[in-house]
Amino acid sequence: MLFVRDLSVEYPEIGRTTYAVNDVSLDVPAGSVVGLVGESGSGKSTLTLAILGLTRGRGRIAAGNIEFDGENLLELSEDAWREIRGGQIGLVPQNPRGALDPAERIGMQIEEYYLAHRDATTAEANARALELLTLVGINDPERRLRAFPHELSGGMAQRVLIAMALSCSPKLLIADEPTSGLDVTIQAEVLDDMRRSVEAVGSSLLVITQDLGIVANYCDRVYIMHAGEIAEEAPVERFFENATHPATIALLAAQDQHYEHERVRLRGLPVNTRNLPSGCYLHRRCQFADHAAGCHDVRPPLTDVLPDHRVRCHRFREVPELAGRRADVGTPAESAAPPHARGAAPTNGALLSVEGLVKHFPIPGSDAYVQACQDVSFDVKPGETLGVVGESGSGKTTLGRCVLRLLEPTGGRVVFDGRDLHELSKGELRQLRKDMQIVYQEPFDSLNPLLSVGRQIREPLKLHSDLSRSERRERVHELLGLVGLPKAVADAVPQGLSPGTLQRCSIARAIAPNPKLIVLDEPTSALPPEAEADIIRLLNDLQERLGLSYIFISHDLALVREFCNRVVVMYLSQIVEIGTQEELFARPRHPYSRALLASVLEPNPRAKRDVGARAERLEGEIPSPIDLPSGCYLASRCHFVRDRCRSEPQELYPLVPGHDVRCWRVSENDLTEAEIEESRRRVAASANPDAG
Amino acid sequence: MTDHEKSQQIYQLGMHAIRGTMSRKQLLKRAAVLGIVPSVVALLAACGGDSVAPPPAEPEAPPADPPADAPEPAPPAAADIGDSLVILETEIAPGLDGEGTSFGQISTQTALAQLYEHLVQPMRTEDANGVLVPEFGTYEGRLAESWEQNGLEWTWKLREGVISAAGNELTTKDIEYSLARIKAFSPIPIGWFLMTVASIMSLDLPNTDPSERGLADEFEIVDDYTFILRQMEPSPNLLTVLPVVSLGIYDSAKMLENATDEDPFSRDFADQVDSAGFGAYSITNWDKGESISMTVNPNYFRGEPEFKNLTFRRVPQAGARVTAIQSGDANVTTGLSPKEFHELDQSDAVDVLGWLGNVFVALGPNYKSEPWAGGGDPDTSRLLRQALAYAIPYDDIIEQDFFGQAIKWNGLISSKFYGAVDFGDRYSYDPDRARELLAEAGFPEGTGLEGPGLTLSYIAEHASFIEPVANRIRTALADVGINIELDPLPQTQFVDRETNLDDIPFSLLDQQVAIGPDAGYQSQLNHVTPDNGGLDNSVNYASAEFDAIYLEQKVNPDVESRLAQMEAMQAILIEDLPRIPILERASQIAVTAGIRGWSPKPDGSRVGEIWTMHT
Amino acid sequence: MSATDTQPELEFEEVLRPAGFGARVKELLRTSWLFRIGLVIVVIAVILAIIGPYIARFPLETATLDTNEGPSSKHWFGTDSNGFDIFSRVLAAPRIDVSIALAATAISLAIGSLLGLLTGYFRGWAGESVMRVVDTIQAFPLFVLAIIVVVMTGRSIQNVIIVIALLNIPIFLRMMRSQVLSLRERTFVEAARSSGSRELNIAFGHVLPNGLSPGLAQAPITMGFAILVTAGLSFIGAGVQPPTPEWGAMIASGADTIVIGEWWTSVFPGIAISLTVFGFAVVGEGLRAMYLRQG
Amino acid sequence: MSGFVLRRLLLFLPQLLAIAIVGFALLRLLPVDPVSRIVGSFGTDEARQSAKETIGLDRSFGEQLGSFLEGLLTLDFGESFVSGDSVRAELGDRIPVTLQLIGIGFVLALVIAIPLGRYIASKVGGRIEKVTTVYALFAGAQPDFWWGLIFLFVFFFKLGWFPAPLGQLDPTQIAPDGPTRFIFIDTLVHGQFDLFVSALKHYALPIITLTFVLTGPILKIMRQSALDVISSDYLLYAKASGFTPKRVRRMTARNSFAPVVTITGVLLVFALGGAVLIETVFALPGLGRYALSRTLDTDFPAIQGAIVFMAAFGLTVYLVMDILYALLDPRVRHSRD
Repeated sequence: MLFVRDLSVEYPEIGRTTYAVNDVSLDVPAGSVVGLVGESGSGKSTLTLAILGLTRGRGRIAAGNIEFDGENLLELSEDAWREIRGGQIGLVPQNPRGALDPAERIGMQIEEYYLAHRDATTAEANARALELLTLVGINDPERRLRAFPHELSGGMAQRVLIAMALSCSPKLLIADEPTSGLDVTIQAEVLDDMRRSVEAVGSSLLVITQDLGIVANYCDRVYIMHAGEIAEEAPVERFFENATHPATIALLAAQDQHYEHERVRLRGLPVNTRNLPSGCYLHRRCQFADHAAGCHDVRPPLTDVLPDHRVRCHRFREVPELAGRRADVGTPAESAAPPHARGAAPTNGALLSVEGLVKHFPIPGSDAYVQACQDVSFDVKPGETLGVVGESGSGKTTLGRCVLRLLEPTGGRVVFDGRDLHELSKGELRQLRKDMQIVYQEPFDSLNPLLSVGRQIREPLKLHSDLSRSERRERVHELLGLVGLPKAVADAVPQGLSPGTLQRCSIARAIAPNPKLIVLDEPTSALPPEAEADIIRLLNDLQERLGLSYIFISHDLALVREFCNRVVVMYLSQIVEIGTQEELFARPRHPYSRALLASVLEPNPRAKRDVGARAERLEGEIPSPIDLPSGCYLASRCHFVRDRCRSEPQELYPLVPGHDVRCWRVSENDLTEAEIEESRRRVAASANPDAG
Repeated sequence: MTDHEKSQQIYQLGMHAIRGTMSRKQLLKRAAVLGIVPSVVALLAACGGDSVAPPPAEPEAPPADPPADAPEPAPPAAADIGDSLVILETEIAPGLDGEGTSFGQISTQTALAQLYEHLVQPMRTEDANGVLVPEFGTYEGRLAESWEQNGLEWTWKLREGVISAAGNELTTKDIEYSLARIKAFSPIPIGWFLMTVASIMSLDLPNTDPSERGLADEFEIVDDYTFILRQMEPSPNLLTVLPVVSLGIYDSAKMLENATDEDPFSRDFADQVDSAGFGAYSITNWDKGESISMTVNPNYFRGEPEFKNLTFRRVPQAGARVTAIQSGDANVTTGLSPKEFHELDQSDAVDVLGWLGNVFVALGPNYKSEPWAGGGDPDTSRLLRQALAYAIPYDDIIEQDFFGQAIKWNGLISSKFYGAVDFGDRYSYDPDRARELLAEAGFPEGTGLEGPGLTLSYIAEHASFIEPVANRIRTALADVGINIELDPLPQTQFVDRETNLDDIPFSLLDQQVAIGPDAGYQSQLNHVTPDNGGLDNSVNYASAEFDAIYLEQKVNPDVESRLAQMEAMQAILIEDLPRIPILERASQIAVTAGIRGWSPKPDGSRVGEIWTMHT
Repeated sequence: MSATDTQPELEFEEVLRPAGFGARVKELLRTSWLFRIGLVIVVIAVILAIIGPYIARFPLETATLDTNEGPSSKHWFGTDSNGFDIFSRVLAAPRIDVSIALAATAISLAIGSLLGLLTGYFRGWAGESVMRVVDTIQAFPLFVLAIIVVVMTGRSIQNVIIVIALLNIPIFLRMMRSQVLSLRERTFVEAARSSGSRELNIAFGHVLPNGLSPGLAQAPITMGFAILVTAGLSFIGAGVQPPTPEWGAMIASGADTIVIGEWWTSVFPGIAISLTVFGFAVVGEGLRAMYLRQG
Repeated sequence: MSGFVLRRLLLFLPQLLAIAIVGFALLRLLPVDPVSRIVGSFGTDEARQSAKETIGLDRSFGEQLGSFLEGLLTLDFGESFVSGDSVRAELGDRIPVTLQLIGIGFVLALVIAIPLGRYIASKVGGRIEKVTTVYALFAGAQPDFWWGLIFLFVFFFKLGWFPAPLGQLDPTQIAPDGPTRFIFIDTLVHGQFDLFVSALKHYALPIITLTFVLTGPILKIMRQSALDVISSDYLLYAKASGFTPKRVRRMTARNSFAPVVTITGVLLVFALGGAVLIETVFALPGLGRYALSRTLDTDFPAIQGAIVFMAAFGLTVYLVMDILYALLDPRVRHSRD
């Protein structure tokens, strides 16, 4: 279908020319799904644009061939290109909200897209737009057609773009990180849809992603890009099992237990294509770089390892061995106890106890309010890590803030260390702050960009300790050491530091006053996969050394499983299930928890999410938190819904000690394993009639 | 009632008038407010008349008329001007009633000079440069064909067949109407002026009700063309007063057509709508504040002028006026700086006409303000003033800032006025002497001098040429140890403060013009205390000795002894120096080359009668 | 990984940027020739504001007999009708123009930023009212207001400064407020709160310095603007007192004669204004670009 | 959208009223006293009283304000202290001059700056772009009155291409009386094409001056916003979607206009006040000079009238600007701070 040969995209600059894409060849056969993987800045997006004959800024396609459907695209006239773009090759861009014209209504944009390639009347285009929005699962599509982009959430915008890309049934669909802004349950839905449409019409799909789970579950073949080049290409199974290029291995190691992370990780930031080193572009970062092999001087060619497996590395024969892949490790799904999670929770009395916490955000100018937390109760014991999982809008972040009284709860009590936070005066509360700290999601956002890192770490010391100036300075250096950073960082401003380093600084600041509890609010979700692994290790390490308690807020179930003792699952302001990590991951009971778990894409092509799991999938969209249904909040999305669900507010029922579920059917044993099985079977049958 | 008391009373009434007449139109409409406006009189166009006797100084006046000295009379450049003139002014008349709010404005007077005709005007003869030089003391009849004085009684014979712009013939009715009108609003400027200077009307019992203010004994109609005016006491100034620019005779028929019950004297009409005169021109278009256009009065008794259509345009920027006249876009302009006149004089396209009238530049240290008050000690004050007089580089100012188009002012009365004394080099530039006097006054090297008087104010709108003078004075004073600051004030503020409030601590006066060409009158205007009838004593000078002589000469019918009294008054002034005289400058006008026949007046109207202009 | 076992090291490509303004300006100087020019102009203007009156070749306010002379080897820029040496006065004028601009900008930056901080950080009806007031003020042609106030309260440097400061307060207020509105949602603000900082400390210690960047970048532009306004006020006679050397007043003094060919009186001070304001504008643009890049 | 407009409209009147009242109060707070100026220091108390009565300053502040506001309802600003004329009539003569000056100046500046800004945005790094960008920065930082003088010197004094700066027409020409007082309209209405051409010549230099200065900031903003759009993801995506060049241009235009609208509004309001400088240089009898001279004369009614008009103008500009902005950028319709 698509054959790219030796494609280069150059950016002329004064004095030199840089190549954002360098000599890339890539095939996307008809009916296949190809993955393109690489760090940010590796040239993936430039490549996808180049396939459409486009570049950003002053770039231009310098060399190469793009053959699509038998035509050489680069020889096309501008008019012919227009037919290809959108008509033959659909693009789902990254940054969905930025890709829509902010001044035009959604419906209009879809119609224009359609009319640009199909000879149709406006009415037909309108009908098509409506049909497509329905297809990608947008609620109330008529209303959305009249909406402007800024009125859509990122997820919705992404689906609009998918709808547009699909509207003209393109032969090739290029999806640039199509699910990065989506919640897991929706991500699965979207990918399933795309894959289904590829299968249905025999077109092909090129997926650009950093998520190995997506690669493993959906792709047939994988290309790894690095510094504008293809570093390795292989069929998906081979990619996961016989990765040969150090960059590939490093990528895998971050998400895969088969590798010892420290041994294979790449050092430093991605290579900047504007300033490429000699030799192998990776040699400065690569742990296996070797002068003798020519890594420092000679640019390695793309070499065949097997006929369908190519790699650009001088030492491709040695690297797999050096990297030390452990064949004996099971897939994560099978491993009962991840290495970092401690099975038994400490048993002493609670450090923190939250009782009936309620948080409403009133909407200005009306009586309505957004319900962010509803009757939330839980404990955190000293030294324990409590995970809080849920999708966006579930109230987990608000919960974290309320627990620290960074937000004033509307109701309920938070008792910390025996003291009711809400009975404290402002002064007392400020004093108590040293015992409870928080680490935020956005590393760039949570550090003051103007002040030196050291000063920011000193701030809590100044407030909560009697240390002298020089002692404080020393303590800062000590703390930086503790989080694995050199002293010099103390005098630097955040700009210029990597997200991982910044997150370490944030952690240093959090542990500076010797807190007892730290709320970790998605501390790794903004980090690249490798840095994520580092930070989790660091947090574990600190917990051991300092006896900290964590509330770990995340949407990433794999991390929660790895890191937490107990887990709280939140959905739409409520806790729907709470239990120990083992209990919850082994036997999720609430339909929402089940759906959440089922949506996890394992980075293992041999453990693809089976189609039956779709039974667990949730329909439609999350109800508005302003106008919540009277019964179970999940009723509109749940496969197991009964009439009673729609009318009866749900309570948290203790299932076994320490495991509560907010579902009357589960608690009354009404929702049986048999029924779940039956449901699975039914969905599987409907999804795959041939197999039926 | 003594004269003293009388003038005091009139003065008070005059003050009322300012409030009323200056405030706004409705007041005038109601015609209920009395007043004289001495302050504005000071600014007022001076009457064009001459003193009875020609000023003695004239023959000796060293540089006659500097601009007239221009190397050679520019050959009448072949300017094809046509029959229209464009006259550029800084302002355009806001009102046209001689008794209206704006009568004090130069622009109003300029317009009135074209629109209204007078009983008499001074005789003029055209000199080589095309200036109609007034010959003081001789008068020609205009609307009046002849007149005869018999004691206090003057019998006037009107010219017959004089037709107004509106087509009505002039009769004694018009004179009666005009005088009655003046009286109806008396004491406002003209009425007051007639009374005080020319002693025409008995206004000692002013009545606020205009209907009861008919003309009584002072005026009598004999027939359609003959009437009699009677004076209260002998005054030689009647003929001097009659040409005062706003003393034009109204066409009573036209005025009455436009009268209303509320406004029996048609003030609104005359001030804001149209003119009703026997003058050479009538209004065709009046864009308030911007332009006024006139066309010739076909009935004018002296015949058609060369220039039939006049357009007065407001161009406040001197530079723009200069360029316009150079480019031929305009034909006449005034109000330029000496420098600009100097420059224009070099141009072939433009002629600059000049006449040394009574425009002067002087410093006004206020007796109310320290240090000029001398801490209350008149001697200290006098020493300080004399020090100032010795510290001023007269020649530099005349040469650098006035391009020689001025002469040093050796006295405090305009040198061409009747009775003026030239004190020669009584004061000259002598900084050492200034320092000595300063030390003598107790301020050696200026140490100890302080007070608001060290801020010198002048009219900001005149900055382009007065500011260099101010700076030169500032520099020169600094040289002897007097450090002053400059404070340009907007014209309206300056005039108000200078003439009404008398509270400018230290002023640089420019263009101060006296209305009566008589040393006694100018003393009354500038130096007499208000209690004794002083009009515009803006520096608050008070000398009992001076005032006493003034009051004596005022009613002294004897020419010789009156001259002696006036000399004695000036001797006091030159020692006390209520103002520091600096220079007398030329009245100038720039015209398209070839235009002749400028009839200057020692007043602010500058342009004079255009009827006389010709190529 | 055990944090303390290994010698902590930084990732290669990370840059330790010192906290500070100077380093970033240096970078800007290196990359932009226009900014270099602008900065040179600004530096000269500021230096002249300090030493200008002392390096004058002729006395600044002493009237001489050399009036209205064209440029010559003695009077490089000629003289005006007072016999003042224009070159000396052009050099000395920044003492007034730049100082007024500096003072007015500093005042408006301080007050505007403070109000912006308070109304943005502590939102409420009071803040809203302030904004409506600012809206209203900004809808009025302020140059006219400046004229009215200066004319009626008297020409003086203080009055000019106050009026220009008033003109610019809304600009800085808006800038700061919009910054604060977004900054207060940034997590580092909450981080400071969770460290136990007081609200006022957060507002002034964290939000203010960050919110100040656009205002500081705007400041040179505002200074240039202030120079224009000062000169404009002087031009129509509502500025500083003569004979203080001031560019606008100098232009005004030559305005009448430029159209008859005496160009030097107005032209040289005009060039000085033109270049100075341009220099300030360039520096402001440069700083703004720098701020945007880092933001 | 309609709600947005309504909200803005509801703000309009209170804002206008507020400025009018503040202006009114300011005049009475400043250390000027029209009465003293009229009466003089020797004035008796009765004299002061009578003058006060005449100009209405004897009444309490509230009463004065009341009648001022009452007059406002009928756009009656009273009669000038100085000329005794109706201030409304005087304004009616002056306002058209200023509006023509800045109106034409702005139209020209926009017509030049928008396409040019759009063009150079697509040529970033090129020579034309560099020169134009420097020009934009330069022109935005210039004293317009000085350039007016320079233009006069060059084009009038040296070259003689334009007439002397003597107002709207040659001194001999008389502007038609009405109906609009806009000379460009009135001359055409009356078929006086020679006057129209003359007015054009007289307005040319002031308008060129204004346009020269205004083009700078507009160009700068247009370049930046066009650049933002050109480098935006949505434009790239529009191309990647195979949209026609026409559609892409429309998208560029629409999205890059909003900031231009804002800057134009701000500049327009400033230009109204700043017009006094150009009016002074070119002797145009406009509103700015009126306000200035009446300020020098302490003419309260005239100043108040000028303030109210200017405020109404400014508020209207801001209102139109907000509505246009909202039309161009749907984001502000919902929330605008």
